[in-house]
Amino acid sequence: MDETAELAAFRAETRAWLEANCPDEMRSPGAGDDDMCWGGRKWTFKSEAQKQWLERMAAKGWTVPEWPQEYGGGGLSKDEAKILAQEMRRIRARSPLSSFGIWMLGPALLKYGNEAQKKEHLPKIARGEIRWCQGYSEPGAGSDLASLRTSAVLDGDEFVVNGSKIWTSYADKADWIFCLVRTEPDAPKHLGISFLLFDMDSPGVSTSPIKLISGYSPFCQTFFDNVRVPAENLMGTRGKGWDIAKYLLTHEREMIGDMGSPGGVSMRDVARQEIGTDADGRLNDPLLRVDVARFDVDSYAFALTMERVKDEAKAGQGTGAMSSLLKYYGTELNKRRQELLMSITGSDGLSWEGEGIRDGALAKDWLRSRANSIEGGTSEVQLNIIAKRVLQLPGA
Amino acid sequence: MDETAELAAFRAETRAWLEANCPDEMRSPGAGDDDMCWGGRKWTFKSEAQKQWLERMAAKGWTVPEWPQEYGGGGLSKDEAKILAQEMRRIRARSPLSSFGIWMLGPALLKYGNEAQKKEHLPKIARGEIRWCQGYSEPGAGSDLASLRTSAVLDGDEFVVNGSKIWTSYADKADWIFCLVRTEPDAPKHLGISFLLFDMDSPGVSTSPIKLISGYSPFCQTFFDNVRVPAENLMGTRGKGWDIAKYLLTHEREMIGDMGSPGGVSMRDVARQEIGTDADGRLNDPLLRVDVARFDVDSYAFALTMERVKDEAKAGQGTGAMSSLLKYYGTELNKRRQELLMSITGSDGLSWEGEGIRDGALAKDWLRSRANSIEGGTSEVQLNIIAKRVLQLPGA
Amino acid sequence: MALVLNDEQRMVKESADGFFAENAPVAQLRKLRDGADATGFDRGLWAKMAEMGFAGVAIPEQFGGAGLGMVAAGLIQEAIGRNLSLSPFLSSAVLSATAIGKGGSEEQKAALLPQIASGELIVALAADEKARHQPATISTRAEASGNGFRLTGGKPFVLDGHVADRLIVAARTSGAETDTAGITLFLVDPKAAGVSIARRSMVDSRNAADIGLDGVQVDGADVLGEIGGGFAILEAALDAGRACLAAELLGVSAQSFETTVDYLKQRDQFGVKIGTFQALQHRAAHLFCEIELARSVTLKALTALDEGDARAPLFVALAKAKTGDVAKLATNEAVQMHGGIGMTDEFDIGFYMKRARAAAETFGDAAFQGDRVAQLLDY
Amino acid sequence: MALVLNDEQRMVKESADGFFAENAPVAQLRKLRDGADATGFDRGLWAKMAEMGFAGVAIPEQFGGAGLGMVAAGLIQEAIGRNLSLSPFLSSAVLSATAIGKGGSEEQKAALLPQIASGELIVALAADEKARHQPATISTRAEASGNGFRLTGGKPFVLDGHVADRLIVAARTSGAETDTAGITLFLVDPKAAGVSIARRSMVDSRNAADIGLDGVQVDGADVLGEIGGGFAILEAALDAGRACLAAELLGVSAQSFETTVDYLKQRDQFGVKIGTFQALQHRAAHLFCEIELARSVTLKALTALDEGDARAPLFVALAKAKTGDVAKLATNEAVQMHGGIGMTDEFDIGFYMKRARAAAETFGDAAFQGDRVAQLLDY
Repeated sequence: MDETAELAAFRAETRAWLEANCPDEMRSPGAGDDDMCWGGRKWTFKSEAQKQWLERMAAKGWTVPEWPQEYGGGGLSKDEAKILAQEMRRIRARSPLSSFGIWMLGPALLKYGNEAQKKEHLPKIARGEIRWCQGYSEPGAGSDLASLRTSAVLDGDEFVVNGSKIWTSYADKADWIFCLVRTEPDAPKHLGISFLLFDMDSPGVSTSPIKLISGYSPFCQTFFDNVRVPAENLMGTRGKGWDIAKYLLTHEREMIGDMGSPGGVSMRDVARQEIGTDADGRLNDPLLRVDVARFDVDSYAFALTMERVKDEAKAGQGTGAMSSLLKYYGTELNKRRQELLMSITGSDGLSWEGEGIRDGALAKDWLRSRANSIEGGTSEVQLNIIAKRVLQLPGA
Repeated sequence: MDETAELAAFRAETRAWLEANCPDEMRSPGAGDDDMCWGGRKWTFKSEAQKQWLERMAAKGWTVPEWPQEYGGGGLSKDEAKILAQEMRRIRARSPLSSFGIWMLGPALLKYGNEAQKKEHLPKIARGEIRWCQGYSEPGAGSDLASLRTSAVLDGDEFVVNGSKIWTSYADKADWIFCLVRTEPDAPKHLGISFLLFDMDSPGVSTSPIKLISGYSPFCQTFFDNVRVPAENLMGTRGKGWDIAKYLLTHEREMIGDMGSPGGVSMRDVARQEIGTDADGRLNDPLLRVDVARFDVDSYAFALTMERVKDEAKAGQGTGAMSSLLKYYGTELNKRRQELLMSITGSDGLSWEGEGIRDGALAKDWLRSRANSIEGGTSEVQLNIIAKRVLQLPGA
Repeated sequence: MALVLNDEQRMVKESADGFFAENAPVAQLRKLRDGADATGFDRGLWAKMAEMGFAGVAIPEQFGGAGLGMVAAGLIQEAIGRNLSLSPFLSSAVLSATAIGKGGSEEQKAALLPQIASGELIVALAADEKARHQPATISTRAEASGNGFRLTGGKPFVLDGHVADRLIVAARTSGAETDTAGITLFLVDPKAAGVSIARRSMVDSRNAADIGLDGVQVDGADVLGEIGGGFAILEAALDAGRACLAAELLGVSAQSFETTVDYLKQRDQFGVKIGTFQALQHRAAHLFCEIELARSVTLKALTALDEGDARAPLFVALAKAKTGDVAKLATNEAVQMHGGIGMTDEFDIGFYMKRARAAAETFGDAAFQGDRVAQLLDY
Repeated sequence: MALVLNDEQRMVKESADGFFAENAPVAQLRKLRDGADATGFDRGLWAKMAEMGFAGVAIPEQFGGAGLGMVAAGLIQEAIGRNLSLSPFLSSAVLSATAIGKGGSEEQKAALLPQIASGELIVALAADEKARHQPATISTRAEASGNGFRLTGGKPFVLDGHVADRLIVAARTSGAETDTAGITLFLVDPKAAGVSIARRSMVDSRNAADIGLDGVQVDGADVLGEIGGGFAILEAALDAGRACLAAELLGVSAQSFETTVDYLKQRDQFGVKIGTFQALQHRAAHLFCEIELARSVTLKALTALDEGDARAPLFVALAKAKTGDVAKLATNEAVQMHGGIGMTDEFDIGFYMKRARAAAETFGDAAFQGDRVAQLLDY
């Protein structure tokens, strides 16, 4: 495929800039969560290189390459952004900034926020100055997100927020929250919801971490006790917050769905090592070999479906109906993957803590994966969505 | 287990009688449907031995050993009947008579019929003089049996029957039908149903065979055009026919559920022969070996469940809730069994007709098995029943 | 190459979808079956398929074909799957054309490929000897004799073997029964002395024949490819066939599924549409996902063959495994959700179930392909 | 023997169900885990279990036990599974008691079995050396030395190895690494010179230890059974253990299932009880069937052991395979149907999921047992 002269020039410049500006320590895949840079007021950089890399990328707007320059973005075209991503992969450059602000709030702000809100929040997200968390789920609500009860009552030019949110990732480390609240208690349940942005340092906000079956987690429960939020922090139309929520949920589904694709620990490598192979190179356990092969069939088919969906979207042929498929199948597949890894590793995998190489990591990943088909809309909800929107079955 | 002197004597007598009276040709398992004796007005015995065997057994009442003698039965106790069955198995004696009259109508008559009806019908069933068929399902009704529309309108001392039944096995060979009809068109749907018995030779009755995907089948569609049925042929209470239907459906479920147990063609034998084994005796196809082993796990567990259910019933511990389980799991297992046999036999199994040893029988069995989870209450209906009656889930 | 159809391929798809729905719907299969037709397909249809350029879709333009490659061939076979259309497309235009294109001399290609593309010549591939696919297990012997060979052995279940004008026969010139080396392909005239052909009736009403070879004399010029080097050609032909079968299975699945979803929307039971039952909704939604996965991996396999991607055999194995399982699930769910009516011969869905199983079995079922996946991925 | 409990067994069941629910509920497991208790179980509970006759349930009366057999032992372990109770029941009262009963001399039985039955002596079985169960793969060497042997090797993941008063160690006196012949069992004092013991923390909070043997000297009198004939004893012990694990898995499944059905009846979502959703109803009904099947095959396995049925190893393999799969399904469905709350450590269901997987793995998972089924049925 021939690149236009302009794009070729952009590629050359980008490559040169990255070579000059990406610190060596940032040129390797990080070892997981701990090597990610999340930014925010409370952030402590893990290294000088991490700080430098964020600052340099943010200065060019390349933490959010496609956002407009006026909001701290790089103003790149789709093609340019793709080239930047390719060139970063080429030198194995880490992402300079991980952020719910970038992944979730930013796109919603660009679509639903007013000019003042965009000007205020987007540049701080782009520079990693403010770290955001998401306030959606509530205790007892589960899949029925719209049944939320956290209330926001207008008192003068402030909303007074009372209630509680659950499953707020990193709420204890975040600076601000984007939060679904009920402003019209008497309206039908989907119509009384609004979308509020506020500072987690506001008086009346407190958080408490949640311990999962897999151990400590980034999840928190968050409590609001007469928190006063300026009225101008309402995003979008009052009572129409559910539209923004649906928009964001589609985003989230796609992110979580990504997990079933081949990647991470290679199951085949683990299997060869743990089970051993015979003279013909076949795994010594024929039953597990079958399970791995069957998993590979579905895993490749799923990864190729993600590829096809992206290609179709690029070609303008997307049906838009695939995010539930990817969420449902991807998370179920990841659970199967973790189950299979546990079977392959036997009692090694069952170790919880201790001196073993894996140090309980396998078991924790396995347990953590069980939540994939619950969070971000359960598998059952995704199947309901497919039945209704794609298949248009009656009563779905 | 010690047998009482009485039972021991019964066993000795029975053994001697069987030795003297069971013709040699009747001492081998028949080769399927063609070797069964169904009786009835239109019946042609396949051999003199078949005729003799039926007549001798019927004379003792042993076609229906536990029915009262006054109705043509043997009047045996449970223990005696068990001994008779054991002794018949010992010499591999065939069943003298296959009959929906024995399996289905008889028990219902004994429970719901009036004295005149019992006297009239039971002895003829016991002697194989009248062959019965079952008129339950209707075209378009499917699982929703109670939505039946065949009407029976009282006109003087006769009901006039109009409508149509489907899936009536051997309707074209049967002499009489036991039939669900709607006598109260304005009552709630379960309350307007009655249970009628009538002669298939009555004017206005016609039948038409149904061809299945597996080929010709015993199933027919049956049409009723102003068929006049004496009012005394109503069995049980008018409008309460649904109770009899439910009683009979439970029976049918248990009969069909039996099919998942190991038996018939041994899958292991077929697999060894078709796939071959290696030096260690393992099947040459490791993936199919896994599938056979997994099938065996479920198949044994199911067969043992049937055994346990019977043992519990004998011990008076039965819960009565198991017939749906047996129907559901047994038929699904049988489908899996047939699928697996097809996989094992490859293109041999795909042969339809011709000179091959199997002559399309495998493919036909496979196709026929697909109906198991539909007939006698679909798998979905059985799961609904379990959810409602056993688990008592709300709204089930 | 992106996993989307290009303009040319979209045109092929549109014309194939329209063509088979109009000219070879399920009703035609039913008629041929009920009439126990001796040919087993409509020669008029096959002539029309050739006119449409379908018979030569994957044959290079220099040999009279359309040169559109395997993605296009797969789209045609997907439409065949949707309509259960009968023709020698798979055996002649895919399997044999690929074998000749890969292994044939310039003379053989020039002599045979244009005739295949025009539909005049039907060539069938006689490879397998076992009821379960084991392509390297070949006992048919080819012994040197005169300026050629004498072939002795048997080939059961040869697709379209009863109507073929030419056979490609895999025979052993050396090696033990299961060696991949030592297999040689021969072009054999079915009318030659010593060839016996017995038609087989199959569950899916497809056409197959048992072919006997009793000292059949062939010329040195009838060797396709190198002596002893036939297995690589065979594998190429089989992979083309498997990928197209995957596409057919995709068509079978999609059509069965759509028919079922329509039925769920119109069938009343217990006073409501059965499509309102959540248990059925979830099963249908799951099946929708499975069919989409089958679609992706099939397109990848066909694309990889067109691109000469070294991983093509892996993608083909993945596609054949996945589509075989999905088609079985789709047709089984279709029959179950249709209830009694789905079991009757009068209703079409049974034909789809029969074809799904047969096509899933042909050239390796999910067990065979899974083993192949494991081998290709080195475990 | 019919597949129903006799009066004696029903009494055992009632007393076990009541005992563990009252004395060792999940809360106790949680407390022991959170406190990182060094023993890993409550010694007071174990003493009470001995008083109840549980520790000696399967030990013959002549050696101080109750002589009630494996069905009774299974009922106790099923109650353990329902409550996730922690104790050395499996390792000492089942595995070790069976090994000593089967292989021990009269002196050894008289010395050890009464003490096991009274709960005073905890004996652990140190057999496996691989992360995945391969009972014949033994590299630990036993070399003749003085009037006895010197043992050198390692045993990872020995159940209750850190609290055992005596170890039964499988070591190789002859043969290659995977031979079943040449394995000998030894009674080893964990305090002997050369024995090292390191506790392992496991996902299910069960107690295990890695045991090192560095030239440990044992006496000729410490040999259990014949020299080189240890494998048959080991298999008997393992089959007893597998059958009891099947019973435990059944208890885990049934308890998880009942908790979930209760939740379906009380949890509101979208304005209705979630138990009204037909998709969940069907999944629950299916799971009910699976658990009933698991119950039947488990009872058969235990019964067959008690009857000395030659097919006992087959039934044990079937039971372990079935219950392992069913328990994983039951606990996974439980977590999924509970939603977010099921994922929190605060809620008990996660403990069941962890135990289900560990118990399914112990002494052979469904893959191992399936292979064994195939071998025992000769295919």
